[in-house]
Amino acid sequence: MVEVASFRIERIQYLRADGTLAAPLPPWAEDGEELVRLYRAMVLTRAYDTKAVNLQRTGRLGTVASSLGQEAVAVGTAAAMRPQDVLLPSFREQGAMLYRGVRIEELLTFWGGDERGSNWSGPREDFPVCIPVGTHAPHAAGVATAFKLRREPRVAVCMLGDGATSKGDVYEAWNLAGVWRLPMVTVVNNNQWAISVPRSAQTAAATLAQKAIACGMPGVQVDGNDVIAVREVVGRMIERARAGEGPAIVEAVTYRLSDHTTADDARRYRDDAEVSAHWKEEPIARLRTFLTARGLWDKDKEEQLLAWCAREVESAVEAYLARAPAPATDMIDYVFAELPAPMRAQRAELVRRVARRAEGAER
Amino acid sequence: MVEVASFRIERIQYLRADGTLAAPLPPWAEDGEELVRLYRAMVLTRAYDTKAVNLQRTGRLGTVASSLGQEAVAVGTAAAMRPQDVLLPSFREQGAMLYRGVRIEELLTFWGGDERGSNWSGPREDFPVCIPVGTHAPHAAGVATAFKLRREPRVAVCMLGDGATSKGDVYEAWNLAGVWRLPMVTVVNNNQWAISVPRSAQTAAATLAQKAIACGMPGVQVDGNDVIAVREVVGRMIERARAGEGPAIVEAVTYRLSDHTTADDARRYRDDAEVSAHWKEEPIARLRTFLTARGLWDKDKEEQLLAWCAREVESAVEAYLARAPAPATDMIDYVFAELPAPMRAQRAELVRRVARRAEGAER
Amino acid sequence: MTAMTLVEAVRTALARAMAEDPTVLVLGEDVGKDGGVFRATEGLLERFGPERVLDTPLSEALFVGLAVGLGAQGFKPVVEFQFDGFSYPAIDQLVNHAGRLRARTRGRLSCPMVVRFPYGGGVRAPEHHSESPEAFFAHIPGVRTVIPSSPARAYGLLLAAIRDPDPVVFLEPKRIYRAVREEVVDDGRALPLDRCFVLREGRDLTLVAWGAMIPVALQASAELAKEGVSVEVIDIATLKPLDCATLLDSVAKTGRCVIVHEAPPSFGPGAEIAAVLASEGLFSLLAPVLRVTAFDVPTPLPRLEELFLPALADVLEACRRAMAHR
Amino acid sequence: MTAMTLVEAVRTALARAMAEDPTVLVLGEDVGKDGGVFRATEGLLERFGPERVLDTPLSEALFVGLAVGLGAQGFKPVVEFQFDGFSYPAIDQLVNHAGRLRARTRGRLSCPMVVRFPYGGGVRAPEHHSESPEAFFAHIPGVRTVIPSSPARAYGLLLAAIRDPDPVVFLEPKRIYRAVREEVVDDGRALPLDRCFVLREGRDLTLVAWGAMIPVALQASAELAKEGVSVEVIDIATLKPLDCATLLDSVAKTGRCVIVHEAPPSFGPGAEIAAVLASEGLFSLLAPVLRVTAFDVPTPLPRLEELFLPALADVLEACRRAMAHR
Ligand SMILES: Cc1ncc(C[n+]2csc(CCOP(=O)(O)OP(=O)(O)O)c2C)c(N)n1
Ligand SMILES: Cc1ncc(C[n+]2csc(CCOP(=O)(O)OP(=O)(O)O)c2C)c(N)n1
Ligand SMILES: [Mg+2]
Ligand SMILES: [Mg+2]
Repeated sequence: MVEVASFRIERIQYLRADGTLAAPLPPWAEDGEELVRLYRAMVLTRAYDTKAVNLQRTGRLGTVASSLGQEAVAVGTAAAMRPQDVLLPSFREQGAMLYRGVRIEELLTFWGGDERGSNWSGPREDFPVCIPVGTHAPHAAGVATAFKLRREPRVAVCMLGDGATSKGDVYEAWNLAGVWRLPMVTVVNNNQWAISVPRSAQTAAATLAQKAIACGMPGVQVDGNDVIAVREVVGRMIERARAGEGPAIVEAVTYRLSDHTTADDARRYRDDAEVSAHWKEEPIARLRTFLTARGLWDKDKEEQLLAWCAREVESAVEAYLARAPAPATDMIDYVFAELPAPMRAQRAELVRRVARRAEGAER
Repeated sequence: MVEVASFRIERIQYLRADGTLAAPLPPWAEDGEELVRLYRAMVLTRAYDTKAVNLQRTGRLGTVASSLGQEAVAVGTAAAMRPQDVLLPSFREQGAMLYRGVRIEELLTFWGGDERGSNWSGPREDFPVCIPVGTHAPHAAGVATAFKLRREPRVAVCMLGDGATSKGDVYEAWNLAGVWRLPMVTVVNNNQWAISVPRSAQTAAATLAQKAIACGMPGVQVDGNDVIAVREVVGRMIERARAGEGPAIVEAVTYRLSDHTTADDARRYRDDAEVSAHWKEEPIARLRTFLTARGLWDKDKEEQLLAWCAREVESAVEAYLARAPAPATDMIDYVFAELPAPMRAQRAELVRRVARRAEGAER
Repeated sequence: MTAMTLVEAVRTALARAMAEDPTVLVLGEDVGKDGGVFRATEGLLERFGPERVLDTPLSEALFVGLAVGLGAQGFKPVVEFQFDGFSYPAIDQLVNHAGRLRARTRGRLSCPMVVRFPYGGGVRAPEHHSESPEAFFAHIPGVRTVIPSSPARAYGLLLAAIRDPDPVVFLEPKRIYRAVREEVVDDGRALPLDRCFVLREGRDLTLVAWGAMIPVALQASAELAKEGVSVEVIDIATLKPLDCATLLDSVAKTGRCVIVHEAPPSFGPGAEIAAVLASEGLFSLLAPVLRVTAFDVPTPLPRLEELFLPALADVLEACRRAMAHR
Repeated sequence: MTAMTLVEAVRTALARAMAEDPTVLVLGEDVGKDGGVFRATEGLLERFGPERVLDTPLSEALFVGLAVGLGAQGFKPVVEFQFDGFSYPAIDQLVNHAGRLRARTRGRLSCPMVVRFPYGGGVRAPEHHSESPEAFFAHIPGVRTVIPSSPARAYGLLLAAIRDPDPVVFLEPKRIYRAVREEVVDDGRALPLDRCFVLREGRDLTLVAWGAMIPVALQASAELAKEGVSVEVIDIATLKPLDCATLLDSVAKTGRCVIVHEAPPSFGPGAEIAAVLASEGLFSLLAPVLRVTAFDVPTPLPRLEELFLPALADVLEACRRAMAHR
């Protein structure tokens, strides 16, 4: 009996739930402005989420997945990326998308049921929201392969949930990333629930970070409610990948304070008490306490920020609601680079269908 | 930074390549008869494989995958199982199938292109050969779930290759087995090649056993050319699973001495020198040396065994070749429990097709 | 006798099947405490316990294979895929294993199972939640594809599917999950598989549909009746194997056929029906066989979805066009 | 100008495409040193190196997704699936991502790629190595399905597929990989996609086929010529989007159509062709549109495979049956 391999998984935290430090700050975090930037991004994300849920409830938006309580994962990850990196988000990473320059109006357009929302002006190479769980991990591997083949110092950053770690295609992508040493970092946003399925029913693995061991790459756990830890550890892994040292998995442990989506009622399957307990750990209050203690934040600033967020969101909502609908033919015209000749008849039929329905509506 | 989990992977060997002991034998292996039984099974497997390759070369059998050099994995695994357990083999585990009571004639019938070969008289609940790599791992999880739900002390044993460990469905099955604590043991037959892709290009994981860590179950590596180690470790994991302690992965490290299949020419992608080197480690000579040293085996016995194997194989070949073809309508009649009414017309067309072709052949 | 919605009928059939046969299991994502995202399995966990109603990890590629193993061991797994758009990983196992285990072992092993999922558009859902993939499933040998279009047929067909000794893919039209209530007697009476249902007899035109397009077809037939056109409405119900006899009989009488479905047209489910008519019913046809369908494009997001899906006006137009041939 | 087999033509086209466009990559299992199990990629590793010819782990569920990422980044991945029977995991990514990335982002991102694999029966291969799954792929919106039937068409169509800015599934009829040699000029000239090829003109009957059924169709047309029947043979080539115009023109002339394919009939590829005729060509039809196909059962092992697959005698019988209608 010989030991042929051994492994350890670490967990990293800087900011405790009470806003005190658990470890000396990483150098970049000594810059107060940087921390404030993270704080503002988290607050804006929450303002957006709150509004989006509201718009859905009042029938002006489709189903949306709030990231309430998980803002640190999204914002910390995006802040760790460079503009030339590519983000491949799931459906709950609006915080990261906003941070990277997708506009609120564009997010609303997408979740309002209009593809034009994914044709954003911001990070043009970033991937659109991926709704089938984990199916974007292979895309991230492909993007990372492209970077590697072109010898570009860029990293593909894939964000997915605890539930997604059970998916075979995610595993296949990770395994490829490992063996090809791809510049691909996966942030597992472990919010402890996959709709009604708790983390404990998702896998017997003690941590999700250790899934990396199966693929021969490092896996690290961070406190996902500690934006400093997320930014630091994801950043370390991204820079490592950029330097050609291969992929990594970062498990960010957080908690989904909201329902799964606006179509869900989480009280069916989890206790309010559990949720309340987790409110004590949420990332925004924690950072605010810390910033305030450091003299970097105060009530005035908070009020100004909230007012600014409200304006940002409101004006985006207005723009979203005011936008004229896309022509129906867009559904055909963007499928192929050029309309294949055999599809011309269908396009003509669509045009007739539009007219027919309009007629029907008139009568 | 806190360590939240740690893991180690061990490798187990009893019999060194030179036939000497690396560790004290497990109690069951003190029984000379048991060891001889394993030896005989390995030799029979090799005789079968040799014949099958031959039959293919002479046009009397379809493509086959020899298990030359890997007999210890198959035989050791089957010997560790109880009759009531269920085997889910890949396409290279004839050694295990034979050990469990599938007849040579039945194997030939299957590989000769006739489904009747999988309707064997032996272990009726065992699964047929699975050709799409790894797709039987989910079946094994299903069989194991059935055992668990019925509280039967039975184990599903899935055998697959190093290449199969890259498949997402295999991972999904393992992850489920972990979290449901299923009585499912997977033997990874790591013969170091997946057709032309070497183990090193399959995954960056240092061992295949450590893939178990991702799924929260034990993973162990054994010398797969040491039938004692295979029988012992797989047996331990099977009994552990039987006792309700959950699944495990055993990585048996062996070497594919043959071409991938009769349709392959391995010299295109690997050195003869590598193959020759591995001939020194193959499982049969190793055990023979050990048995001879213990006074359990001699030249006479060897000759008798080879003669017996030849007779067994020959008479099976005769029976196989003599078997009358199945009626063409079998291809329709066994698809559903009862022929659906809308398929009657197709069945009639098949009957006409048979007649038409016969006519054509006559002319 | 209770007035039920379609999803309630599904739930009632599941409960009935589980009560009468202890080997019936329900598996899938969120089928337990949550009762399924559409509540099709609501109450089953409480009633039958966690060994009959099993929440799986998020692993669709696993589901059918898991059911193959369970089926081979004498269970009858009923697996729920959460939405149509997540059902595609099922195809590999359905083609390569579920549909052939019996044939492959010449009857030694078999794997009864039901793979059910909500399908179709019209509920303004996010991407991937509004697809009609029935043609993919209907092309798989050894597997039945069944689609109910009313609470009573959901009840009777699902019972039949669960009792059937072979794999059945059961697609539930989510758009009409709660559209109407219908009296359904929970008496354990199954409806026959492999048979189409003539919902309304007619002389002039055969209107063929299934799932959520049935209410549209019925409405069309009512409208056309006002114009003096007598429409026979056929609910396909079992898409595969297809009950050609009923279709051919109908078209032999009417001479005209319009097929309505939500899936894209090319190599879609309606093609088979038209093909059967073109070969075995050709000389009855007085008019072209018309398909009223979606387009050969990915299901658009909700803003354009309505124009992607066929609606009453389109069905009427096609029927009138067919009737123009005398 | 060299006499090439079909698989050599595939290889030649791959090499040409790689030489002319540095973004073209070849990926798959055993495509490197081994040159692919059918040697379609032989020599490419040596010529273009390991950064253009990449052996992947054994992970089919990954392949198309990997290509989506590569395609979005400006590469043109050509992914080889080893056999038809292992191609099903491609469907999820093709439907949910490859076929809609361009539409989903309104043109911001796209993912050109070719997914190629050997398909079809008749080579007495083991289980899962003899399937004709083209109908599954042809139903996927946003994705082309192309099937060559000769060395020259393999060369020209594969070049076209690789140059095309959108995803193409390219099925190669393995049965005729090495059946004949044909002069192929390696001049980089592509053939048009989205067009059927009229291989032989005729007046009495349109015989439609693709892939390995083309030689059978041509043989049938020769046989029938002896009986005084003039057969027009159409090679579908691009199955989706289907060139209905060519088909309709032909049937407008001949009035009869027989479709031959190796896939099972129900909801199979031939159905779409028949459906197009039943709607847009009905009044040209003098005879039922007949399909000569496999059966709705899993591909049997080699011993019974010959009777599963359509052969000359069956095609002749169907053509004669069609000709009986005057
Ligand atoms: C492949 C697939 N299966 C099922 C679903 C339905 N679904 C949407 S989100 C979700 C749970 C996802 O859990 P997790 O990965 O933890 O992400 P979270 O929602 O918690 O952010 C499920 C099952 C889906 N979108 N995709
Ligand atoms: C899903 C799938 N993909 C590809 C193949 C073709 N193929 C047959 S065996 C094989 C390699 C398998 O390697 P491994 O799992 O190591 O098993 P081994 O052949 O070495 O026993 C491949 C790629 C297949 N049978 N199934
Ligand atoms: Mg989650
Ligand atoms: Mg191997």
